[in-house]
Amino acid sequence: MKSSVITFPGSNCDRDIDVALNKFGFKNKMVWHDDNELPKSDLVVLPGGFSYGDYLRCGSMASKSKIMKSVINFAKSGGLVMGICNGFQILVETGLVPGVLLRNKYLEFICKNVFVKVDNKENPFFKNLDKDVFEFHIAHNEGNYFCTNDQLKEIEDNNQVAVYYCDNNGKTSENFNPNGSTSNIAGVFNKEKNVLGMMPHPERMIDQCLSGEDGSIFFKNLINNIK
Amino acid sequence: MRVSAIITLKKDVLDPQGKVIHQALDGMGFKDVNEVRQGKYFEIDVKENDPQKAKSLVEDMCKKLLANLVIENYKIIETQ
Amino acid sequence: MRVSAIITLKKDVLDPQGKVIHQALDGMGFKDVNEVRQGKYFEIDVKENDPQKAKSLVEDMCKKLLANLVIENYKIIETQ
Amino acid sequence: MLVNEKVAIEHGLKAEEYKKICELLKRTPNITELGIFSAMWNEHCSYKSSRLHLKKLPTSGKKVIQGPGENAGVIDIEDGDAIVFKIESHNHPSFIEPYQGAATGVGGIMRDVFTMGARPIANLNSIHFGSPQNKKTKNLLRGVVHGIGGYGNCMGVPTIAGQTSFDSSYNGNILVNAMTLGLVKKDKIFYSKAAGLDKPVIYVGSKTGRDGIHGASMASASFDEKIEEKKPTVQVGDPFTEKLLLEACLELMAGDSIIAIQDMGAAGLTSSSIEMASKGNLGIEINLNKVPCRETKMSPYEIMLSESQERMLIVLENGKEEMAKKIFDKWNLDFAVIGKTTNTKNIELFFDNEMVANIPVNILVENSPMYDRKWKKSKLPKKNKIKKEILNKLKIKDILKKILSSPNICSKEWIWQQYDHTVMGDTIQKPGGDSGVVRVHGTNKAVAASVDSSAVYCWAHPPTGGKQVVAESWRNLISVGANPIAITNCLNFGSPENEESMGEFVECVEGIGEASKYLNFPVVSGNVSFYNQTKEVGIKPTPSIGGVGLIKDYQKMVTMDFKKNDNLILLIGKTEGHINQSLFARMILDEKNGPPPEVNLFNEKNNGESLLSLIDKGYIKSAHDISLGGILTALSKMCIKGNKGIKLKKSKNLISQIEYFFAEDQGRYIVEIEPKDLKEVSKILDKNSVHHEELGIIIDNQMIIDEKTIVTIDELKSYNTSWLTNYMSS
Ligand SMILES: Nc1ncnc2c1ncn2[C@@H]1O[C@H](COP(=O)(O)OP(=O)(O)O)[C@@H](O)[C@H]1O
Ligand SMILES: [Mg+2]
Repeated sequence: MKSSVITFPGSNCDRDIDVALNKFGFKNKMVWHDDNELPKSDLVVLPGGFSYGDYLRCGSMASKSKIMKSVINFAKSGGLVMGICNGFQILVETGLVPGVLLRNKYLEFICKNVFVKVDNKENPFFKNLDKDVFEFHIAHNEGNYFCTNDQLKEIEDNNQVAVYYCDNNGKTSENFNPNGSTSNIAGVFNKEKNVLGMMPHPERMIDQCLSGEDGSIFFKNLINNIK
Repeated sequence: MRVSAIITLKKDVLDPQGKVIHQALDGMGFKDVNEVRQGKYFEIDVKENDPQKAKSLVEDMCKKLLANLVIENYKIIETQ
Repeated sequence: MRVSAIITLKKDVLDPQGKVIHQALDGMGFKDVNEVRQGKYFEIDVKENDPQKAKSLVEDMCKKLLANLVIENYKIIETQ
Repeated sequence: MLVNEKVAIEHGLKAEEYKKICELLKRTPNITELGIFSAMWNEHCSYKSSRLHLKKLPTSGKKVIQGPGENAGVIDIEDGDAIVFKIESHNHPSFIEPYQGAATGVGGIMRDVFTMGARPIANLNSIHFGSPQNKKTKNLLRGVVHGIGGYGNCMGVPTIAGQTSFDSSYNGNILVNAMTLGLVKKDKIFYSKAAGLDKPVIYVGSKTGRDGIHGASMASASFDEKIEEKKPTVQVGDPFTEKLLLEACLELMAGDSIIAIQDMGAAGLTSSSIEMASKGNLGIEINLNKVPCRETKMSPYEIMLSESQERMLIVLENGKEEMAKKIFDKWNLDFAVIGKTTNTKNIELFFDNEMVANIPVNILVENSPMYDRKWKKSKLPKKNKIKKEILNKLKIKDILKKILSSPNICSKEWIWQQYDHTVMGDTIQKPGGDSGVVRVHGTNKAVAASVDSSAVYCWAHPPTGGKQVVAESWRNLISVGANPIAITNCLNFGSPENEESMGEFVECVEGIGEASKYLNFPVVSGNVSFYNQTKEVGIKPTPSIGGVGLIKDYQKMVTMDFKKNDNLILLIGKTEGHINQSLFARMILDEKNGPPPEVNLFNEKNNGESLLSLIDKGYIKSAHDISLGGILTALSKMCIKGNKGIKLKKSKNLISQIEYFFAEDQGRYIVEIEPKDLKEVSKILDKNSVHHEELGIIIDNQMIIDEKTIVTIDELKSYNTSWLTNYMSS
């Protein structure tokens, strides 16, 4: 399975996701933001970091870079695209996934483990997972997912919410909302469910001696789904 | 010539920064505040010297990059 | 009443954001830009209804919290 | 502008120093030259008050590849790998503008490390604030933490450990010390020594602006009431550009075109160019019109003294300019050939086709002033006996509650949760343990690092305090199972012109030297920050020690959380009941006199090495060194982290229970072992003559101290976790 990770100026989780993808069997290629062409890929990942320093709005300038034209075309023709953290912010800026990401409620960067609940498995990312609650790591300053009530209804009706922040039993409540996100939303899909944006970093959870191994479960399942 | 643009969050969009600043002001003794909203301000020096053209150039920048029209409004406020 | 304040970086202070936005605009084809400087904008709704008093209240907020006078200037720009 | 003695004094030079400059030059310097002298001869760049004493520190050893004198120290971690590390202060700017001051401090230390060819792999910080009641403290703390996080997070380098303390002596002078570790291949280390004639001198990075002109002199001046006037000298950091600069430099370094490279830190282009020339025993010629400037009409004086951040100076091999330029273009950074190396041994500056400065390099460097400042010797304070009646009135649980929730002991999670501590995917011990630990990417090795200081001990008796900090750093590394290798030190003191402050400096350095020599824990880099004082009041002497150690097999790393019920808890090291200068004495008894605990280097070494061998053999399930707050504080932290309780045995020690639990005797650790290993562990410890005793066993939910004193783990947690969060949100 071939994957591509885009490096933007200021990306800093590009190596981490490269390590994770290769570890679970992808043949990964790093792609420079200023390139025009995307190599042939089964999965494109927009990594975490601070593209363009997070200046202006997170992800805004990266969303205008050359390679993004190809990424958008790839997504529109049904290709799998995943944006993690800053990658999610970039996806939001392109309009590929709905909503926006505002500053965290308490205006502080948060780096810690959280639990998220997957409740829609009818998609290539989560299909066949035999587990609903995952412990993932977050590290962000602007992960406060916001959308209007009408939008919220629409994305919920379309099953577009990918993951919710919750406790270790899968209970979602404001107490387990780390950043003020609307309805505890931690990640969303596009309508067609081939584009996923999420704040948590599964690539930081791929080894027991790091923050845990739930990321390993996610990636192993992902590559099996694509095969 | 210099053109300025102000970008503000739309009315129904949550403004976490404004809210925290409001609380901070309150804590400092500024009790008479109803609301604080934070926005962005840009001063852009363009080569264009015709005020009308310069403004519409900056308006174009707002639409294409500076503002996210899903949640933000922009206003071109002044030219010098 | 609503009072607005604009906070800008002092002239000689580096504006990393403005610099990068300038580069991005350039990359998008806006070639006629000499400089971009980014600032902050606040809209503050105060209980005070006398324009003069409202403005001086916001000025006080700028001095004490909103602006860091080490590197920034502030300007009260309008009252409605 | 005419130069005379008055102008020189306004530049922070002394009248005699100005006289010496005129004599050495055999003429009056022009204003640009005077600016250069003032920058090179201030305390920050010339170490004129400290040099004499720093010479006494042990700086070499089997594992030392590069000691002090370069941008950072370098140690060998085997297999061709090396670690580059250093700590640096950014105290004065952080007090004036906490966000930018702290951010540019972090940016500066990372540049020092990647200048040498190393990719930064971990950041640490040691931050000291005034009393929590002081009006400024909260905002300073918030600004500094945001600044450290803002820069480090954006760079994608994990912040893995640190230290935070509060003491009213920092009310007017906070301390912000930032430390970075980088990883490099031993044969790809870059140095700042220029070599060869007619080699192009290259400027890369951000443009030069008017920021921070005379920042280095500011770092060498104490605060007075005119502090407001000094404000514009603060620089703004641009971590995004630094990230690009890091990647571009590493890309260029992968080839073999660089002869020398030096970051532009304090005193910018001045000190970087002069340092490279001086080390290479060469001259450098620069055309200042070629320097990329952000502002129009910058004068030679301003260009030379600007402290704009995110810039580097490189001496390149001839003919490599095009190739190098391509790399910097790719990363959207400025690149300019601004001069060349010469055989004149002078620094020659041209502007608008005129020579605007011409100074022999050796005058600036070798002839820079060096002072043997007057200093006062300290006396070891008399022991302060504490009355039994007073102790008898106290309840252990009340004391424990007060100590665990005190600003200097409470959990610092509010701080480190704002630092990305897991980026790069190699952090195997996060903040909250005795040391931060990162794997050496792609290997089975890991590097541990810790930063420590004990201002109270140093204040009570500088030589003992100096020794103690080094020992504590050593213990923090041992506690995670790392072999301590070397240290870096950031020496934060008051004015060297004050005999008492100077005495504190001299004697702390003595203590540091003695301990690091004995423990074979050499000093490979460091930084001195004097003039941390407001009007006549100096800070408590605060040397911060950053220690680095190696774990050969990261699976053997130890953490401090208690692991399993029924496991035994052992105390390693002897408890004499030293209460003077302890947190208990200061907080509960309000007693500030007496000597700090004695540091017995033989015991330190013996206890530490014995513990390391137990760890290596796999006997140790958890470990924690005992520092501030004594045994019961250390036990509480282990319970909290492991979410386990303990049942303590009655101690056979003859001192009172309170002294036993809260004394701060040195050289001690608490460890967890399995019951079946007790015999073997005791045998090894006995053989090495290491004092040890059984403290108790691990149970669920509560800490049973004696029949009358039981504290639940939830209570311990709430004591420990709430203070800082509550303080910051009130
Ligand atoms: N400013 C900081 N940045 C990162 N981590 C910090 C900071 N301050 C404290 N910590 C972490 O909090 C924990 C407690 O610190 P400290 O009380 O100094 O530990 P110890 O007494 O064991 O040396 C340590 O793990 C330390 O790394
Ligand atoms: Mg410790």
